[in-house]
Amino acid sequence: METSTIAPNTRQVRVPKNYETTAWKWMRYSALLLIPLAWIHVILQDVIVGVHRIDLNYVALRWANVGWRIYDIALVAFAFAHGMNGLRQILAEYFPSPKARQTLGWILLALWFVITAIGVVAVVGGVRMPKQ
Amino acid sequence: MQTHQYEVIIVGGGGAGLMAALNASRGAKTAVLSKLYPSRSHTGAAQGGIGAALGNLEEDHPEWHTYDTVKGSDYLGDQDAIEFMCNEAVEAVYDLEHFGLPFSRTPDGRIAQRPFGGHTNNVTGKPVRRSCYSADRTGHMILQTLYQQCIKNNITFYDEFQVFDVLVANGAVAGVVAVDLATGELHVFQAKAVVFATGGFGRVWEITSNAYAYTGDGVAICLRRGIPAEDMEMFQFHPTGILKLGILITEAVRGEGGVLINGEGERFMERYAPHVKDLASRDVISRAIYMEIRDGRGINGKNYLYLDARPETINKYAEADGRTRPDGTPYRVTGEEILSKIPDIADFCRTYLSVDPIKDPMPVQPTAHYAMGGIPTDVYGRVLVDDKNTILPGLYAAGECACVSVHGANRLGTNSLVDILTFGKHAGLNAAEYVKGTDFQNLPEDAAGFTMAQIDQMRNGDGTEKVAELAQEMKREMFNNVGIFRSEAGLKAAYKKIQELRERFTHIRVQDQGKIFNTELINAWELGNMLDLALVVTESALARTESRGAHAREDYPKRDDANWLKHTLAWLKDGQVTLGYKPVTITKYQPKERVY
Amino acid sequence: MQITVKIYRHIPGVDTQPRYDEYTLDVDPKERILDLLENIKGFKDGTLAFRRSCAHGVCGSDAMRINGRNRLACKVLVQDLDTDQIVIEPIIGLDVIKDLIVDMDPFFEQYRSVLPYLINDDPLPADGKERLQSQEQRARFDDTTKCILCAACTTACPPFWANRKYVGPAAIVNAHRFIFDSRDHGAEQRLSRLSEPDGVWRCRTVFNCTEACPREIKITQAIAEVKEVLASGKINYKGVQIGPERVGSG
Amino acid sequence: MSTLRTTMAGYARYRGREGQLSFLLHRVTGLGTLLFLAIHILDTATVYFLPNLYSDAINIYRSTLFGIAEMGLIFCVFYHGVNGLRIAYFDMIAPKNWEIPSERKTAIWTLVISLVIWFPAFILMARNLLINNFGLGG
Ligand SMILES: Cc1cc2nc3c(=O)[nH]c(=O)nc-3n(C[C@H](O)[C@H](O)[C@H](O)COP(=O)(O)OP(=O)(O)OC[C@H]3O[C@@H](n4cnc5c(N)ncnc54)[C@H](O)[C@@H]3O)c2cc1C
Ligand code: HEM
Ligand code: SF4
Ligand code: F3S
Ligand code: FES
Repeated sequence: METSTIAPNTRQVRVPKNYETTAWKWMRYSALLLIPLAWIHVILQDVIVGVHRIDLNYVALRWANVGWRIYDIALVAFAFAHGMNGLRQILAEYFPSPKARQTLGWILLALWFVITAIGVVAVVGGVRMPKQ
Repeated sequence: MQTHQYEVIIVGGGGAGLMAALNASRGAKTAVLSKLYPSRSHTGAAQGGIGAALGNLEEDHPEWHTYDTVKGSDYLGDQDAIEFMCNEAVEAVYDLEHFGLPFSRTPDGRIAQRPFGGHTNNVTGKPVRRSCYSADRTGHMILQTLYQQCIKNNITFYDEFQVFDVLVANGAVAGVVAVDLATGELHVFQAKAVVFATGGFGRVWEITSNAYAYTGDGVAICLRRGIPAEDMEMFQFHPTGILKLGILITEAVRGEGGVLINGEGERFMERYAPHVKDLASRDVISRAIYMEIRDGRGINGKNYLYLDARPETINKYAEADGRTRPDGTPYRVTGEEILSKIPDIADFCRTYLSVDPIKDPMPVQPTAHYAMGGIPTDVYGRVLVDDKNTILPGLYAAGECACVSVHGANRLGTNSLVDILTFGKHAGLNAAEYVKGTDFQNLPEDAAGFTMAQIDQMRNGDGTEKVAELAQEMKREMFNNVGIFRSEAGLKAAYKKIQELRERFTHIRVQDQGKIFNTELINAWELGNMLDLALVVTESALARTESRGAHAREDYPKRDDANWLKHTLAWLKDGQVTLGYKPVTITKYQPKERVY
Repeated sequence: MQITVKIYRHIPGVDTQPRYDEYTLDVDPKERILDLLENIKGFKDGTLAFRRSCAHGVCGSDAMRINGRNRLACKVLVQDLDTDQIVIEPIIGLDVIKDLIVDMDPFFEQYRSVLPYLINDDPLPADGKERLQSQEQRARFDDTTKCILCAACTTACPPFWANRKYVGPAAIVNAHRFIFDSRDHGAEQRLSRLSEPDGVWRCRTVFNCTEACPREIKITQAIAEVKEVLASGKINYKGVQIGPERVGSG
Repeated sequence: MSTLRTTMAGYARYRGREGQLSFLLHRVTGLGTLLFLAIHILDTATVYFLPNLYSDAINIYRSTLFGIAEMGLIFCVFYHGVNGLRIAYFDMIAPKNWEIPSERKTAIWTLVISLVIWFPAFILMARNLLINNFGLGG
């Protein structure tokens, strides 16, 4: 008589790919990058240099180096996207209705885009010394 | 008042009720009414296992299971029914596995089995591994699995609906009356068939392993409608309840090698059951404990003993007994292994006793546990209303509230879970079959009248008595005088006391006059049920002048087959119990003396 | 010992405002909180409403907030609380019906939504016997089989308080129980439910659930394992055997 | 919005343990950082769009109130970072740590580590503030 066998120990399953899954991974992967990006930035600017020594000249000097410009663009891109997605998740929690979530989603996306764009353009454009 | 119509109504969402629902719903429009959410039924508390002669670890046969059950029942069980159940057990367990029940496993991936009290190899007389288990949560897994299957099959549930009455018209079932606890509204359910699966009534006693919900509603409802109750004097006291609380410590602890130790440090079961010792059947051990305590050999002379499951103790006695593993090596355990087999018991001990079972012995005392008696039925769950086995068309009962009778005077551990599955299934199947050929009975005028009258009485008494006080007095009286040992004097005193309490009950008045979750009213009604059952138990016990199984009379210490090899039937009318008797079915096994 | 017990009392639709009733009791420190409630109901105030059945932590009826934390009234002794002031309130996030009784229907609805039953359409073994499963595979999902559906976890979960559509830890625990059962083939259906916006991703690993679970289920861990399957598409059925479970036990 | 009220009451009154504390801290620090970052991107962008305003903007940062807020911000970034790493590590690499002993222990350690790395920063920033805003220490 035939008997059954023990099933294998692993199995592959088709999992739905959706935004939430991607967002979850994104929060974690971006976190890894953010440690050096955000920490070095704040330690350097806020702790070591300090706001009192920061002015247009300082910024101009710093951005003279392309490396710092790339660094700052990366920081804006990752930190802000990470934070805005975090905010989206928090709002989704407090506003469960799909309609509210959708509306908020669009608002956040627009905000994210505008502010990121402003930041990136500024970094690319660099410091424009005011006419005296 | 709302009215509903279903072909089959199942009262109770425990193991028996869900099994009936799964089977009935395949052929008939079915609904389950339960006073608890089904997943909270007391089946979930069952720990040790479910008996079936799978033979996964050693030779075993349903015939051996049958014989053990007959012997365990002290020959009061109906042998045709027992044989039927033990044969069905094997398939029932496989069905559960196919439903997804997560049984513990053997190294080759089969359902694991362990020894349990009273289950033996019929050739050698030694304990046999027959109890299929899932750690010490077998009942939980069964209840969950059946509930899951009900969800899968879209069974209709009315959760937290408490049934108060069964309606009978033209000699057949017409429906039930229930209260929706959340609103307090009465609902009338018209039905062609009604299956009672309401569980036991251990709450009648002070120390009990039973849930608050175990108030015997089903049996009491039937008694009020003129249906008798069978073998009510047969109530099992489990030997090992946690001191004072009564919470059960499963027999599986002894199955895994734990032993009972008295105040003198002696493993006293050697004297009472030389062959199987701590795995003798429950009535034998409970009585042994009682006698040890009576003779002053309790711990520090008090009214409890130790159940010792420390690895060193287990190993010591396993060596003395020459116990071996299936592969023939000597049986030795570690604390870790014990814990992995009884995780919940360990948790109870830590929570309630601050005791770690592998470091300290557990203080235990016998606890009221299981009703062998109940609503008389045949193997198809059909309710039998007299000594000639006349059926009441459309009325069914299964599980602990029913008496088939497969447990006779004493149930073997693991057999109740077999009972609820087997007879739950057949009651469901037969109810569905029965409704095909019948019409709905017209509901009587004023269908809810009897229920309303009961409720009004509790709302409008003169209020000179308190439910909680009456309950306390009943529980104490029953534990002291209708407990493990009984005597004529004690039973008579108890009878008087219960009658007095029943009179006082007419004076209660519930304080809560609201409708929403009026649990005070519900508790009061449940006390009424318990008082009815207490009376019937006491009267049935008083009449049976012999000792058999769980029913131990100090004044009649011997079994008396000549006069008492028969089932008790008790009717309750106007506060008086009338008794009748019917014969026990004996097929293969002639009664003989019961030694373990 | 003398203690005071403050209990939340409210019947929405009947009383205008919730109130706290205070009772002074003489108790044995070894008594359960449930015993206090029974005592109050039986002898002081019959109108108090709460659910209970088994009285030893296996049925899941009496989850409530005791001194600010979700627990089963029958599994906490007075001495465990280390104080003589006891405050008892209903669990949060399900509507109160009366006093300590809340509406459990939405909770069971969430539970049902994860298809909590074995799904396997393969033919049964030809010999009619059990489907085989190794001890390690059985151990893989042992923890999550212990759930008694008491709702202590779900109603301790901050994301659930805010968003009642969140499927909640209890339902995920029960999905885990089947996803990791080597005999089950329904993982994909369950995972598609759990990846919805109100599925498993709403869990922010707050851990209140695990702290509250009277069955000591490692809930957050189970949830993380479900997330892992969603992220990787791979299920590993091999669990760790706790203790040298030598089977049959002689 | 009764659920929002329930939720806030729950945060305040439910006696969650380390887990609830770190959740609330993580959320508050994340939101705090985000708010600051948004403002910071905008003010820095003035160097390109409205260079005349940059010095006004930076002056606000130099105020005492902002100086103190900035120390808070640094704590936010540190705590959120350490705790974020902890969560990411548990989630992606070792879910076995999601159990009571390691959760309680690591949650406390996270707070301690954040405070330890924040402390020197706090000293430096306090010194800067005292020197520049109150003319102390030379
Ligand atoms: C602690 C403990 C351990 C046990 N261990 C084992 C074991 O290891 N092996 C074994 O074989 N047996 C064991 N038993 C016995 C066994 O568990 C029970 O006898 C069996 O589960 C009873 O099942 P049931 O379906 O008849 O009742 P239950 O599962 O209790 O179901 C009763 C149902 O009826 C409902 N109900 C009751 N009254 C009403 C009413 N008026 N209206 C509507 N609904 C109502 C309840 O809500 C409930 O759903 C144990 C029992 C206990 C107490
Ligand atoms: C320093 C490195 C950082 C790390 C390691 C990190 C890590 C994380 C992680 C893992 C989460 C997900 C938490 C969860 O799902 O439960 C998260 C959430 C979040 N992060 Fe960060 N983060 C960092 C920096 C930032 C920055 C700079 C901001 C602000 C712009 C930010 C804002 C947020 C917000 C608002 C959330 C949502 C919080 C919540 O859901 O409660 N994070 N972070
Ligand atoms: S997981 Fe634990 S807390 Fe949650 S419902 Fe199940 S038993 Fe209760
Ligand atoms: S409390 Fe809630 S957020 Fe996750 S870890 Fe538990 S479900
Ligand atoms: S009464 Fe059953 S869990 Fe508390």
